[in-house]
Amino acid sequence: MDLIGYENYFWLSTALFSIGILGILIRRNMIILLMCIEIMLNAANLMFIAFAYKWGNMDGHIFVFFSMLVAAAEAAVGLALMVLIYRKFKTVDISYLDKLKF
Amino acid sequence: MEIQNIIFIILSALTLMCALGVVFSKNPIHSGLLLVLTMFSISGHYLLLHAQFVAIVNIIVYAGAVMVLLLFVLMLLNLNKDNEPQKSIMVKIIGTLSAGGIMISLVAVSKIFLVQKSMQGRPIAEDFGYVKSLGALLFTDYILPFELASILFLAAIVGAVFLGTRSVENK
Amino acid sequence: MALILFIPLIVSIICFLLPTKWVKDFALAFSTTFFAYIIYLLFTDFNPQNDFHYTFQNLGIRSLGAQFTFGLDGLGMLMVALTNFVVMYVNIMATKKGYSSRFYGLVFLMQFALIGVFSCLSAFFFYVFWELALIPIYLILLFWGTGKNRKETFITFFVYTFVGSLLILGGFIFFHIEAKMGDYDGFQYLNMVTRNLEGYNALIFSTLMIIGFGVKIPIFPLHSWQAQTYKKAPIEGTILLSAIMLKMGIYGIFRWVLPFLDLKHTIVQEITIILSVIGVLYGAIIALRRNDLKLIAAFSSLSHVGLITAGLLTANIYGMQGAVIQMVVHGINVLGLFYIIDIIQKQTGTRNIQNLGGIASKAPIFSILSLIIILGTISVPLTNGFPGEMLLLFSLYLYKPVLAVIAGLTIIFGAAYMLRIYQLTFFREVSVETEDFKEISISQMFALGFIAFLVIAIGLFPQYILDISYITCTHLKNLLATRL
Amino acid sequence: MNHLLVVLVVFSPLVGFLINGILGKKLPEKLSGALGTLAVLISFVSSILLWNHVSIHGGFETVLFNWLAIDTLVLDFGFRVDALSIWMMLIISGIGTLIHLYSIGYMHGDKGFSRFFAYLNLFVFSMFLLVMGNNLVVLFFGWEGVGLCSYLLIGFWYHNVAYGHAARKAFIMNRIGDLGLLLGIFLIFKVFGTLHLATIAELASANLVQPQIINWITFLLFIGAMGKSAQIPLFTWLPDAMAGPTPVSALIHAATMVTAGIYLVVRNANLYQIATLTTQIILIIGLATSILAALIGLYQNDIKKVLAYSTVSQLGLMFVALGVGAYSTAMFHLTTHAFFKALLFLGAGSVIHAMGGEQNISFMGGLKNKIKTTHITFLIGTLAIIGFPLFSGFFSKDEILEKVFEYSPIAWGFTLFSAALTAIYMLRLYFVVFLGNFRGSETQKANLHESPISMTLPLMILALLSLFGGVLNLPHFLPENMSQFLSHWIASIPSMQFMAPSSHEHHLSQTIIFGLMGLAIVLVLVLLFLVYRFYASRQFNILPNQSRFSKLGENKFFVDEIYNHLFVKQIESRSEFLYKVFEKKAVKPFIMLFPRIFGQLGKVFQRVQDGNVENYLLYFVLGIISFILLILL
Repeated sequence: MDLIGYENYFWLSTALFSIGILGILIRRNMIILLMCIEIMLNAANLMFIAFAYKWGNMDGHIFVFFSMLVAAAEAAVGLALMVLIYRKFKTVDISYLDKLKF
Repeated sequence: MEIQNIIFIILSALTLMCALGVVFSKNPIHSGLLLVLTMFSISGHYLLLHAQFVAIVNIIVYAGAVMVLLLFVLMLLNLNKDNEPQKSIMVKIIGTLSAGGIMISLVAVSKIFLVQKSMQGRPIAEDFGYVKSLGALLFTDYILPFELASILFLAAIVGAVFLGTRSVENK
Repeated sequence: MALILFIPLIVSIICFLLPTKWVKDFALAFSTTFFAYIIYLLFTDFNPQNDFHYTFQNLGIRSLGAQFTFGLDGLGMLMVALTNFVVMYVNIMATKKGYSSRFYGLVFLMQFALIGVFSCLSAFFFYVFWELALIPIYLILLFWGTGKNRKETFITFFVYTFVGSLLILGGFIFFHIEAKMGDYDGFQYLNMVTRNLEGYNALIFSTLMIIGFGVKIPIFPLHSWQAQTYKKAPIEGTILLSAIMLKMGIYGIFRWVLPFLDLKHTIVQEITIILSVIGVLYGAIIALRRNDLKLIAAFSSLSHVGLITAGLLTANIYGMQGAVIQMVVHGINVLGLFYIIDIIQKQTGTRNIQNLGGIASKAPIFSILSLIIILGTISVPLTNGFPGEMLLLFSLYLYKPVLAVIAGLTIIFGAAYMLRIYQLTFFREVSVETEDFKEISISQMFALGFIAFLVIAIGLFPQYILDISYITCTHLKNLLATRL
Repeated sequence: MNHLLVVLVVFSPLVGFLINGILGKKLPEKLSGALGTLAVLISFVSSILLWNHVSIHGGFETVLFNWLAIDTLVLDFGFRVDALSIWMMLIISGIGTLIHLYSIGYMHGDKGFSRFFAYLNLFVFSMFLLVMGNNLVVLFFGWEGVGLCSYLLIGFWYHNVAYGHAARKAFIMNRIGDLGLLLGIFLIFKVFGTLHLATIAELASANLVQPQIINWITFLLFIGAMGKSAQIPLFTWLPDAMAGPTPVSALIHAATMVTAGIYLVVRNANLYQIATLTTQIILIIGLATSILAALIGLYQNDIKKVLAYSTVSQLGLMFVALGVGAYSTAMFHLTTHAFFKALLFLGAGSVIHAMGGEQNISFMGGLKNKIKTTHITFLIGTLAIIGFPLFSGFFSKDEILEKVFEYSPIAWGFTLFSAALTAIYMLRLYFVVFLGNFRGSETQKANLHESPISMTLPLMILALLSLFGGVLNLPHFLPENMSQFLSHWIASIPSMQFMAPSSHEHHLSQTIIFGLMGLAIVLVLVLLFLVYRFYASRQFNILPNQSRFSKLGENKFFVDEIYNHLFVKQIESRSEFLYKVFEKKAVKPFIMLFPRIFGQLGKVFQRVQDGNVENYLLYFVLGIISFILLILL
């Protein structure tokens, strides 16, 4: 029996994704949140690769490639924002960011 | 038991443990470092799945560039265990429940939509996952998204630089 | 004929771009030409025997069944003519007030939307135009309105009509689903009339639609936006609201409610008729004692329109024809009424009839023209108000004699409040405010005289208008007869 | 040719109206008046020509154009000229011409001279529509048209607020009647499927419709007639209508417009023939009106008011005649009344003119020698109205009495009482105004003068008519070719043959008829004597009224006040209530309830939007979960 089937990778990636969500929900440090987002992205990437392997189709790789690009861009802008926020509020605690209301 | 399966189990365990560590570690620095480990183990999975190029890119981009950036920021902001904000226990419980809920629903979805259908895989080609074949795909079928991605990068660079310089001016 | 529809849009854009100096002449010249063109079409090119004219359908979202279908039948053509008439008068009235170019742009945008409403044969785009018509009028009210708390009033108006519109959209979707219209062409009027709903579905549909349209008309308990909005709106806005936007609601009932009525279950119809009749009386009684000319006009409008709605919903041929002619006539008369109010307000600076008086001796021609228009509104025979009111009352009488008696009281009350304002403003001794009242200028005489001419002409020859809408009404009557 | 004549009759006043109305003040006074008079004169001449035609060939119809046609509701703008309408046309145009002529003198120097003639011409035009319309809708055009002209003319001197009120009152009360008429028209169309008068008459004779429905129809039409002819309960506008210039009172509120109700009933006599219940109502209302108005008339001191109440009373008498089914008798009294009441009003106008605008009779007296022509003509009018033997009023009133007696002796008693009251108040008026000493101011005395010829000429013509008008319908005991001309004339309309007098089948014996006539003559003579004695002993002065009853009479039995309290005040307070309380405190809050509910809901859900990103994240995740579950389930 081959464990390296899409099924097992599905469980793995689901678990990773849930861990990412968990992190987002229980942590307040914005940088940790960013990290958790990366975990979730990676869970999705993993799924792509697993299915690409399953179907013998390399389109999935391309998608992962692009999602990495986006993640990189996001990290760059996101971190720049975070530095800015820290300078302004002197904290990275998202519960202080409650100005987003009417 | 084949060697691949053993590697899979070990890697999976490592991935999950590291990911949990990212979430639960008190010190942001530790989180960052554990995330790097997670990335490495995921790259291991990629290798198992014959995605060599992606595995390498993953290490270079994520573990290399992004994570270094993250850690750099962490250290720049001088964040450590002492001033790490904590949530109330209630929020933590709700969060855990929600995350569990997501997991259960995803599992349920997969049980219903994926597993029930018999999915006959296809054998992989000789050059599956090679840089050459990936490149051929990227520069033929996906040339437009590729170019758009470069524009996105440009925008991201401009954005990051702009944000950085504004803050200097403010001071 | 996409020309009729899209020219106002183009003109609207041009108006937005033109400098204020030139825009008013341009607007006036264009709207007069366009009105003349429509009248020319109406009497030469337009053949009332045919079903729909100037149709085209080529654009649209086919997968939604929402095709961009247009066509004008007698009813639509009359309404388009009325729209152009009203817009022309709005431009005439606006000339001396120094409005900026965006006012004219909004007016023509409104015209575009209104023509769209009156010519659209697709429920989907009907709704689009219906909503589009709301935007310019709201902006006109907001930019040029007066009075305290006006923003609140106008937001009330906006919310009211917007909720009404949503109900209409809901009604259309409900119909689409329940009547099992196909995906393709499912929102086409001509396809929709071939189906009908029955039982509760029909009741739900007609309730949704009647409330939706009823807000704009307005039918009795939904009228509370009306008086204050009329009062605080600029007079051009009031005219657009009362002379033409109100007709949108009646037209909506005509085109989108009547053909889908289930004549076996008439409870909604009955309740609406009763409410409308209550509105007739209610508006008239309130108007008896008000002193603000605009308020009186608003409540009289409530009263007149209630009669139209009630007569229309009796769904017999007299009611329909009466409603058509009364829609046109009410448009003309209410326009005339507000024009008079505008002239008085501009010259004296007040709208309170207690402070006015003696205008008849200062401006005899103005007072005679006003008298003709006022006689039209109280539907003295051989003025334009009479044939419509007679037909509507007759249709109500055939429906339920008691209702005709109650609604008929409007004949008495209408005369009472209209003659009251006529007496208090034009008769009596000259007051402080009217001491310097001057006879109206030649151009105003022309403008007002044309309305007075129409009042008499339509009263003498109502058949011309009835002929235009005859086929529409007959079709509708036959359609309803098949449902019984 | 006939078509042209009909057009000429109807539209020459309209042309007069247009010329006078549009050119207005640019015309010199003489020309304006001449034009107005000429317009009506043309109608009169054309009417005479038409009369000639009708008497030879019978009635005819002519249609101008189709006014409105929807399915079976086809309404032509058409005219019907038959014995009945030509009779009315002659009265209208004949008396109209005289009154126009009179107005030239009376309105001399008024600022609104041309406007006055324009309105008068418009009135004549509307009146022609009323009597000549071949269907009920054209009749209704005229019906409302005359109401409108009446409004304009009563409020002619618009500076006066009270006059304006009177005008409005007249119009609104008329409109109450109009509503009844309109509903009657609807019912007729519903029942008969046509509004063509001749067809209705035919169908009605066929007796196909239930009597109850006919009763309804006739009653609704009668409501219209009540409004226009000032019967109880809609009579209070007519005395107030005296605010208008006196020629208006003579033309509109005595001779023509107010008789439109009579015309309407006679025109639909075929329906009223069947409607037994309605005719009884008409009889009762006619009697009550006649007596009440006469009682009020006894105590009025305004010369025009007295005449106004007299008109109401006389109209009541005509309705009594209609109520007993004596249609041609009513038409006869209508005709003679038009003569002598127009005469009286014009005479009163001449008196007022002489007195420089004074209308109160307590300041008059002794005018006998000052204004001779007026005096003589007024005397003839008075004698005619009280039914002095051989004057026109004598014949018409006697015929009514006879017909009523035939119907019911009790009703006859009341009618006789009303006739006696008429004699009393008219004689009182005459004595107080023309006999005794002058009681006005010195300036008035100095300025007393006879009116110009344009005013006295109509007076004289009308006096002649009042004297000899009786020959139109001489009693039936005279040889057949001499008597009952009018009845025969109207009965020449095919559908109205039932009106033909038939002396052979008479229920009453000759003795009773002569007895009744003798009684009436004696009554008039006795009253003449008594009233003369009464006023002669007081130097023809008006007595200060003391008794409680006279207070009632002076205050018109408080009918106006009662109406005011019962209806006007009620509706006005409703209006205030609805606007200030109901509209603002009930309707608006009720509608505003919905926004408020949503507002409150919004406040609840606002807490959710607290701006805290972590909470947003939580909701976001919960949303995803529920969304997935929704798909799954």
